[in-house]
Amino acid sequence: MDVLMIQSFAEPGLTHFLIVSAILFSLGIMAVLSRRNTIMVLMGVELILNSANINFIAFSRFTELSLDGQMIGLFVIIIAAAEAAVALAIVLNVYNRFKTINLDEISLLKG
Amino acid sequence: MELTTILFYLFSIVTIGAAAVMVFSKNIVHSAFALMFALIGVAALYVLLYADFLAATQLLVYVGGILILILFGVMLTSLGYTFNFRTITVNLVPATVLSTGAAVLLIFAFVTTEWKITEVAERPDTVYDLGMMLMGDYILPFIVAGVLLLIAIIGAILMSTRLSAENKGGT
Amino acid sequence: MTQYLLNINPIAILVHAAIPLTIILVYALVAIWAERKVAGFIQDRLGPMRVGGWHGWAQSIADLLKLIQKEDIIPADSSRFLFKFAPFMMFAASYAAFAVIPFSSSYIGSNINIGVFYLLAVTSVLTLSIIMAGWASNNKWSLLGGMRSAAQLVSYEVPTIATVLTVIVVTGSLNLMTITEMQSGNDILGFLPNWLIFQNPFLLVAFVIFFISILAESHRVPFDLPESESELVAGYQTEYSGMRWAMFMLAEYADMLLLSLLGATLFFGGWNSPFGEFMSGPFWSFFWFMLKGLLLVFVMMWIRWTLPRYRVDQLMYICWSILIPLSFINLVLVALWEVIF
Amino acid sequence: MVEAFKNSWITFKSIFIGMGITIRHFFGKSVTLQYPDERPVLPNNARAKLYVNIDDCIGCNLCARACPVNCIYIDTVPSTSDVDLGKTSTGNPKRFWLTRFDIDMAKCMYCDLCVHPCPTNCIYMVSEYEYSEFNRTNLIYHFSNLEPAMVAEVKEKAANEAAEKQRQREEMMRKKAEEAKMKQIEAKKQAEEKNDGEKGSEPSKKENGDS
Repeated sequence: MDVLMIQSFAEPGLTHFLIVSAILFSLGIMAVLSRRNTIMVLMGVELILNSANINFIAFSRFTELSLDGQMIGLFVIIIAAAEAAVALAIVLNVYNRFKTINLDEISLLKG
Repeated sequence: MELTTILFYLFSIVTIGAAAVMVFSKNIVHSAFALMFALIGVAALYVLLYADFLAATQLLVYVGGILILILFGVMLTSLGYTFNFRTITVNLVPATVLSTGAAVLLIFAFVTTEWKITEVAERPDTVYDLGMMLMGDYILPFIVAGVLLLIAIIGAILMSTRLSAENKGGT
Repeated sequence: MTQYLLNINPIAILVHAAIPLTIILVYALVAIWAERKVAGFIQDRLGPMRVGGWHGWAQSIADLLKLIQKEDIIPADSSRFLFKFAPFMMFAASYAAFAVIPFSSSYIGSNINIGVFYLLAVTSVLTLSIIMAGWASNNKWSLLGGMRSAAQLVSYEVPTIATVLTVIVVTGSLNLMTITEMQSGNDILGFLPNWLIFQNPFLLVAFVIFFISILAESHRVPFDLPESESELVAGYQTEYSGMRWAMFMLAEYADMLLLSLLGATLFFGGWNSPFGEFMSGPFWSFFWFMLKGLLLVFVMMWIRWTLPRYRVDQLMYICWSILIPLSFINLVLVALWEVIF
Repeated sequence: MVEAFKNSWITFKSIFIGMGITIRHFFGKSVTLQYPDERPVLPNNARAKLYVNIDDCIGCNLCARACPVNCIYIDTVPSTSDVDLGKTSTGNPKRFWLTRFDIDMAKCMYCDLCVHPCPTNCIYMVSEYEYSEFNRTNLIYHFSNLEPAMVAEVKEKAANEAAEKQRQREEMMRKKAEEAKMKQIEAKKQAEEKNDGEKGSEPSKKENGDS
């Protein structure tokens, strides 16, 4: 068991990358749930997307997924860029109307 | 220990530490800069996973684009002064419980699963293969992603121009 | 990239890291002195003359010694870690990009397949470090300079990448070494070297756009709005002093050299000698490469002392309304030329 | 579209013209003088340090009055009759001892106005421009060549002579007054005699004219 532990420490395999991505994912969840600043929530979402991306690429490196995993990672990055642009435009509009970006205070459906 | 191993642990620690600073920092600009370190660490992890093209894309798009957008958002939406960027934290207990639960569950699942690992040789030319795949199997998602980006750009520009028009009319 | 990490021993990595660093440091000392001399000569003055005998060649060494001794002042209300970290990050961003520059026919730091792309990606970190410095100083001038530079760099990255794409369309490779090797030989009209700028008339237009964009990317006049000393009291550098300020200076000059060398590689044949086989070889190729890069640097200095500074709205107008459409139209035209001929 | 091309053509043309001008200056000769090693030769009428040729000065005070900032201080003492101060090189006779001729170069504004009124051309600017001092009082230049003892002697002499002259004048006045009185008395007597004898007014008129 001990030898196994040391070996598993020594050489980063698939599980290591997956664990890193799991920790990043939970931190992202934490940011999304506990922060009320819209931009902070956006940053949490970026972190979650990144952790998912690590998973895809780790699978593409260590399993038979091969380059398809990297392809999906590429598309995730593209979609994250589009999401960030639109989301920040919305945030700026919201700020212009309500003078706040606290998520609890902008629950009205009608501006 | 091999160099790759040292680099893996180094960059994992940097990534996770920076992400933790991002989540728990009170100052939102500090959070944004911590996110930068996390993103750079993730790019380094991509390199260790033989995804050099993706690592460069990560740097270019996330660090050079999205993060600057976020910083602009922070600067434009915080009232006035440079250091008045504190944000409030709510739901601390449920959020902690939920995220820790998610982390424990995920790690348990990852460790116990028997992955079918096929050790690939190094990939010397991912760019060429990725380009070929983009123009072959993935041509439809590629076009759809292009259209999506176009729509996103037009939408963002429309929203922000309306914003400035309102500003001119309102005040 | 990864192959290199796995197969190379630490000493080799250190040597590979030290060579560009030496070049940058020597270049920065010479370039700061040369900038002052060029400014002096263009204004019918002499520039620094006192330190070190012939034409004050040791002036920047004396300045460096002075800067080392200076007190490192950190503003009371600043964000200490970010304030201290920003100059090093800025230098790291331009230094890391030197890894893929083919300095000579037999030396390149890291011969990776995505060379140009890596270079553009790494230099985009520069913007963030400038915002970091501007915000951490807790000074309105610094913040304004940082935000201006962010807007400027993000905008001008688009025409830069578009013009680099034109070269990639012609050469079909992202590897700077391959791009350079493709330009060897003297075949055009019998005597002209095979440099890309002579190969295709639209690449000349691409080079003009590229040069204007790298002027903006490296904060040179007429696009030096982030640090405009007369309006923003040096922008993001306002609160910096001593060695940290020197790091900014070093990073800026390194960035200038990096982009000039990139221009020399992409359009002027990199380390290829203009006389074909004559004067080629590892050493001479290094000489030609640095000569081309330093000539571009000299043109940048020359422009600095000729043109006035643009306004912010003019800067954005030039980028979004002229350079970006032009560079994309040019990209299509270059592709058409390549298909037809 | 055509307009845009025309504009960009004009822009590029003007940029190249400007760069041509700067490169010409780049290769042109520099105008800098390496000061401590090379010194500029000032032109003839350069305005620099003031100099007074005290031998030619007649103490007329015109320069001091012309000075807009009052930086010239002149004190004069008239010469006594036993000393001949001689003549200036321009032929004007000198009538005053110059006990003080100071110029405060710290105040001087190099307007050149003191030079022109001088009747003997003895105050002028010399082409010397390195006279900075650590102490401001060192910038007050004393041009008078009289020793303090000499000054005292001259002053005493002049005072004595002035007193002498005053006394002589008073003497004269008193003599005149006495004479006048005598005349009056005589006139009165004559008038009385005339009144006694024949009536006439001519002498009294003469008296009035004398006094």
